[in-house]
Amino acid sequence: MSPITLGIDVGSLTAEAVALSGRELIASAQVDVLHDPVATARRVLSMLDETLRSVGLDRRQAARTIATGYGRERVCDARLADHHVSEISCHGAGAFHAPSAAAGAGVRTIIDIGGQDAKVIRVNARGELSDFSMNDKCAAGAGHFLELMCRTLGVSLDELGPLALGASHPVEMSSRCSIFIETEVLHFLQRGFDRRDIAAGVCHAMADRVLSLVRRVGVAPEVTMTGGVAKNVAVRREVERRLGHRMIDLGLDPQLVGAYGAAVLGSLEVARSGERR
Amino acid sequence: MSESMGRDLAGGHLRTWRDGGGRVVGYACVLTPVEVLDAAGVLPFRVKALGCSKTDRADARLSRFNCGFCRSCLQLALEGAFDFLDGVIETNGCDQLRGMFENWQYVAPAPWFHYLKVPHVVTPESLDYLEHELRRLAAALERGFGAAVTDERLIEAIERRERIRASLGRLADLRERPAPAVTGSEALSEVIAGSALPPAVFQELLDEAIDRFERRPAPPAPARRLLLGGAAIDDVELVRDIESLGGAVVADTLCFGSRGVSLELSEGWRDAPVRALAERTLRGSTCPRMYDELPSRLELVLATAARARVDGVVLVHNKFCDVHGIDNALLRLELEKRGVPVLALEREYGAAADRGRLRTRTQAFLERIGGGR
Amino acid sequence: MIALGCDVGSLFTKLVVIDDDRPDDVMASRVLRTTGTIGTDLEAEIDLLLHEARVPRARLGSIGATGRFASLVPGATFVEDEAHCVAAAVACYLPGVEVALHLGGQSSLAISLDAAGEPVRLVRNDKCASGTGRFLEAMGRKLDVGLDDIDGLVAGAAKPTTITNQCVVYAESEVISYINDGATRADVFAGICSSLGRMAVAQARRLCPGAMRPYTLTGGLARLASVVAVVEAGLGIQRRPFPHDPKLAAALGAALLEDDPGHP
Amino acid sequence: MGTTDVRAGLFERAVGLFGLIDGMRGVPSDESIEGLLRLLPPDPRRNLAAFFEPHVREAGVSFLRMVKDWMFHARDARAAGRKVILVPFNFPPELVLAFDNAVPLTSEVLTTIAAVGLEGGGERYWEHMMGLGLPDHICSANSVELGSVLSGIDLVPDAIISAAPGGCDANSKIHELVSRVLGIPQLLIEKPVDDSPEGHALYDVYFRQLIERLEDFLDERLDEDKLRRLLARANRCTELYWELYELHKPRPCPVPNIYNLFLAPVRFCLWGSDQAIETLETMVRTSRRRLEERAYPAPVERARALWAYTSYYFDVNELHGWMERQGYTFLADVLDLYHPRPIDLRSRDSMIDGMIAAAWSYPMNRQMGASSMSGAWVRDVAHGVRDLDADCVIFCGHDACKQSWSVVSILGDELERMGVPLLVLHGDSWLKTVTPIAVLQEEITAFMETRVVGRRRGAGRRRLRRRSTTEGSS
Repeated sequence: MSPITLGIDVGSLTAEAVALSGRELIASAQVDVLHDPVATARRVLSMLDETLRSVGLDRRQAARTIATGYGRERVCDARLADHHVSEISCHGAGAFHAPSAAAGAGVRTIIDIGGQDAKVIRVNARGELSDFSMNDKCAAGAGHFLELMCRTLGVSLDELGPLALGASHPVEMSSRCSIFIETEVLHFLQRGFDRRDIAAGVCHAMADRVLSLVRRVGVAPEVTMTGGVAKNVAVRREVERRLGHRMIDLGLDPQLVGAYGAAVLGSLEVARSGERR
Repeated sequence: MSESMGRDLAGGHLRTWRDGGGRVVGYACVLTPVEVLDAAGVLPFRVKALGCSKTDRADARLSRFNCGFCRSCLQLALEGAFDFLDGVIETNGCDQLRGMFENWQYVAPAPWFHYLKVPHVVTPESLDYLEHELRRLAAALERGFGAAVTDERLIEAIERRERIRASLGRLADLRERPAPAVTGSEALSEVIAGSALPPAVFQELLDEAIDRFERRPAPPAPARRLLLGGAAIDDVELVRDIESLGGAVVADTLCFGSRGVSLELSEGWRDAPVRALAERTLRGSTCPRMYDELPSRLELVLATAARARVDGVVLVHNKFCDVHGIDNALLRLELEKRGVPVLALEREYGAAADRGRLRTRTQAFLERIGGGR
Repeated sequence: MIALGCDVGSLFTKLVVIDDDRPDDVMASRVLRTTGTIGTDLEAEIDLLLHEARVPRARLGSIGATGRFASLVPGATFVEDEAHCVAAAVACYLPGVEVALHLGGQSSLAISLDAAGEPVRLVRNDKCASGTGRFLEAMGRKLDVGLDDIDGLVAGAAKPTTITNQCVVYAESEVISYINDGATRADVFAGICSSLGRMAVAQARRLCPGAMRPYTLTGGLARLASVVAVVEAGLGIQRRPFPHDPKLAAALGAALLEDDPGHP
Repeated sequence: MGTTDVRAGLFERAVGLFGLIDGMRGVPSDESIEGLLRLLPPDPRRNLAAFFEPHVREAGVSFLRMVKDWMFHARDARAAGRKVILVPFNFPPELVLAFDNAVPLTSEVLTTIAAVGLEGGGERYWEHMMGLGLPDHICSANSVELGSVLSGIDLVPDAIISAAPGGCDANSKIHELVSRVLGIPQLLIEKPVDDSPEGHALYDVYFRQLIERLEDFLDERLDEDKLRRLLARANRCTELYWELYELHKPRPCPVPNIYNLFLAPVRFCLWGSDQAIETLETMVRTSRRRLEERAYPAPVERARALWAYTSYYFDVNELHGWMERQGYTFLADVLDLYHPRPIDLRSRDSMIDGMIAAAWSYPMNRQMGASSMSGAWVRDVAHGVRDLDADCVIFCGHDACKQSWSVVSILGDELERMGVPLLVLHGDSWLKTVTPIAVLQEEITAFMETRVVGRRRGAGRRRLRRRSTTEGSS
């Protein structure tokens, strides 16, 4: 069995941990972020350990553990990982080496919309980072914006996408700023607009923000979406329509791509250094 | 009331200068030729706002759409941190700086004030105009502080600054070595300190520092070599942060860093010192406020990058700064076209502002150019 | 006469019932979240409130409506803007106070008022600094800190962080990175309260460029001692505390006002 | 380069829009206006309806035909072997109009046409600029039109006259970037921030050098007779400008709010043309008739507002039209108070001196290009308030306009001393996605009812039923 490598991604809303044997995903775990990244990391790693033990393996067997995400440096300081890599490189590597993606022509553009920030990543033919853009503008472009709108609409994050797909006349949000969009959503609700049309308006506003990021680095096929917002079918479809590219499926939960990429980079490092554990 | 960091950096030297009856005049933009102030026997002090973390007084005058550098300087001014200045020189470095000075003078006028107007284009007529402006500045200093700015005193002042420039050249060489003997943050700290010190004192401290850097064992070669460009940045913390991620800042074109002090005088400048200063300010200045001089700016970055053998260029601008914000975007297009990887960073001016966001971007950039830890 | 004041803001809807012969005695009050169905909910909420105040519907002399969605208040006698209502409440309860700093959920207002309780000058918050109340609430949810225990937490802050982002929604990512740099929740909330307080100070200074006039603080944020302390330190003089829950100030004003017979 | 959503260029779509009104003359009937509006998508239909309101229709049609001619000249320039010169809104177009081989285009006017007349406004072109990596705090006035130019599928000018240096850093840098990326010449003329004789002398040299560079670029000498004929008509425009200016003074103001929106492009596009004269004459004639009839679009003129800088252009119906319906008069925005003076036509030099004086006191150059930004701006606003009997001043707070933002607090303090209330709004004058019009209406209403109308005429007041118990009934 090829060496085991771990990847741990402590983000702003959720934290994920993944164990790979070569490219094969053998275990994964996900928790909501507590207010301290190290505590969060310990919790998600122990959950991963339970799964590993159920298949007769053990976290300590890992040849390399790489941390990424907001809390990556604190996780390394607490010696829960060997070293850390930015979530941008990890999402790039994770998507490029993902099970179904690797088989096809290969991913070149990754649109990652997380809870607190959004990024678009371009990788070269070897899956290495070639360019990236992050939302320096106001936060209307991050997953947090959808979370805010769901509270106002009174729906859960998972219901927002399907609700929006049922829209017949999507409303057009007149503002880019999430403060005003929220007020507008309340206005539309008061005036009895169909909730599906409002939900679609929210998802299109989100797609607008994503596309302005994509324009900064340009798009080259194959394109994929990762991060929590990728699960919103309405946002994904609108971005696909506007870009003229279908999002390829990675054969991997979009939220795990960061941790998966970290583990892949770990295995590449192990392979390069010829280590055998 | 927060002590002006610049004054603290100068520490006791500024106090001894003032205790000895010395006068201090504040300026903000490096277009201001400090030699004219030296020649008038006045200590030039670059107004800065290092470590200013709150801007509530300034936000009542300027708006949140004005850059953090201007708001932080006005905050310290309104808090009285610059009351020790005997006079202030406004330069039309940029629109927002003009607004900052106009508010400063409107609310708390300095005892002596002069407005140095620098053209945005390089033509024979704008050169004549700037020479005339420098003579008006000299006359105003004379009226305000009594010492006549003769050619002899100006030549002497320029020669003293040229010696400092030579030392700064040695410092730059140390920084550009394959295994740099001095870090980017150390080099920037020297230049920043110099902007608040009497020239003779700065020369002495600088040469001592250079000897110290040369004597100490050279650290291992850095993972990646970077050039730091853009401007209105005198935040050593930012450079320290970048370098802690494995990207050594071996060269810079910051206006508060090397660019401001590396401008050369033309041959035979002693024959017409005022004219030479005017020419250096206009033709020599590779500041993005010179709206027809992109070729010379691009050349400076490319030449510096080649000489310092950098792997990538980081261009920084303070949020809301159009002059550098747009220029960085243009330089990025030009450099990336020539295969030079560029990271454009936008940040709020101020202590440890946006630290988390910038570390992620810098680490990703270092990973992109094959570096990082 | 018994009057009801109803302030329908973007975040919360505030209702009060008072008898204006004894305005110091708030007979009943409620605060509820403004949702998409607030228009229909208010019908029942008003009945509930009157029941709590033991006032039959017939004896209710006036319903004053204010706030972003005032038009939705069923059976409103009149609609008046927020500045007028806050000024009226402050003039009634705090004679001699000349400035009201109203720090609401969505926006904040610096209001100067004359002796008759009429607003004279208004300074609204910077657009990007709006949503202060929601920012606090969102941070509370993320770091699981209830709004009521912020003050206790902040008291123990060792090294308050500095929030520099002007877009309040965007400042959340700045807070996350502080947490990930090891800042404690106390430090983070101390930083948030001081940045919100300083925004209010800058707004007050715009209203009174010279010396600060006697002032009070109203709106939801005025409940937080940590924010109040920053404002008082920034302005250099103590505030005159609003005698009731500062979050109800606009609703109280709406209950105290009536149509001026002289002007249709 | 980033991918682009730009499928059709701004200029090209605008030409299509104006094609619809090509045949329109005089005062069209309600039916024909209805027919035209039905052809338009929602955004332009809502906005252009404000141009055809009965009390402004005649001037509206004349104005739209003037802009149409201005655009069609540029459209046909290449075919006619003439060069298209991009001229910023703070530089007089007469200099370009005086050449046979050149046609002027003003990017800010095209951006305004996109905001008013194109579906979705100018946002997609702005997004293209962002795609190139430009920071989001730059000014949309130029960036929308130039975003379309840089998208590669729209009319590209042959050269840019960059006259923003000295008055505006943001636009100076955008012109530099566009001329570099497109590889077209930038004819730069700086406004010295120096009101002294030395400043004027330097500007005089710059202007004359610019004429020589234009002559070289166009391979055509500035013809004195053609210039004299043009500036004679420009002097006629100046006369009409002052007649319209005076007509703003009576209470209630007979000049409809939207005429202020027409006045700006009359100056920036075809000043000194027959079309500009016809539009000005129509505005003066109709305003004079309204003065005699004491016509005012609302029951009472409740407040007269002077806008301190730009205003908002993405919803003309809901700003200029809405203000009129509330009884709020839009007297002028300070960029239209440029105090034109007749030009001495005796010689080539006297005419050039006249154009130099016009450029020196041109919008934005007068205020932000002066030695003291706050000093000059306060002078112009205070004069406008007194001369046009304004009740209040509104600063639109265009978020990218950092020089005006940096000194608006000084303007506020000085106006407060004059007892004139100042409203400071926040938004983007050309992009509706920064602050929606509904929020702006709400803030203007709160300001007017609190500080302007409330103080004087007490309409619809509410009063405190009872002071606190200690002071007895009020």
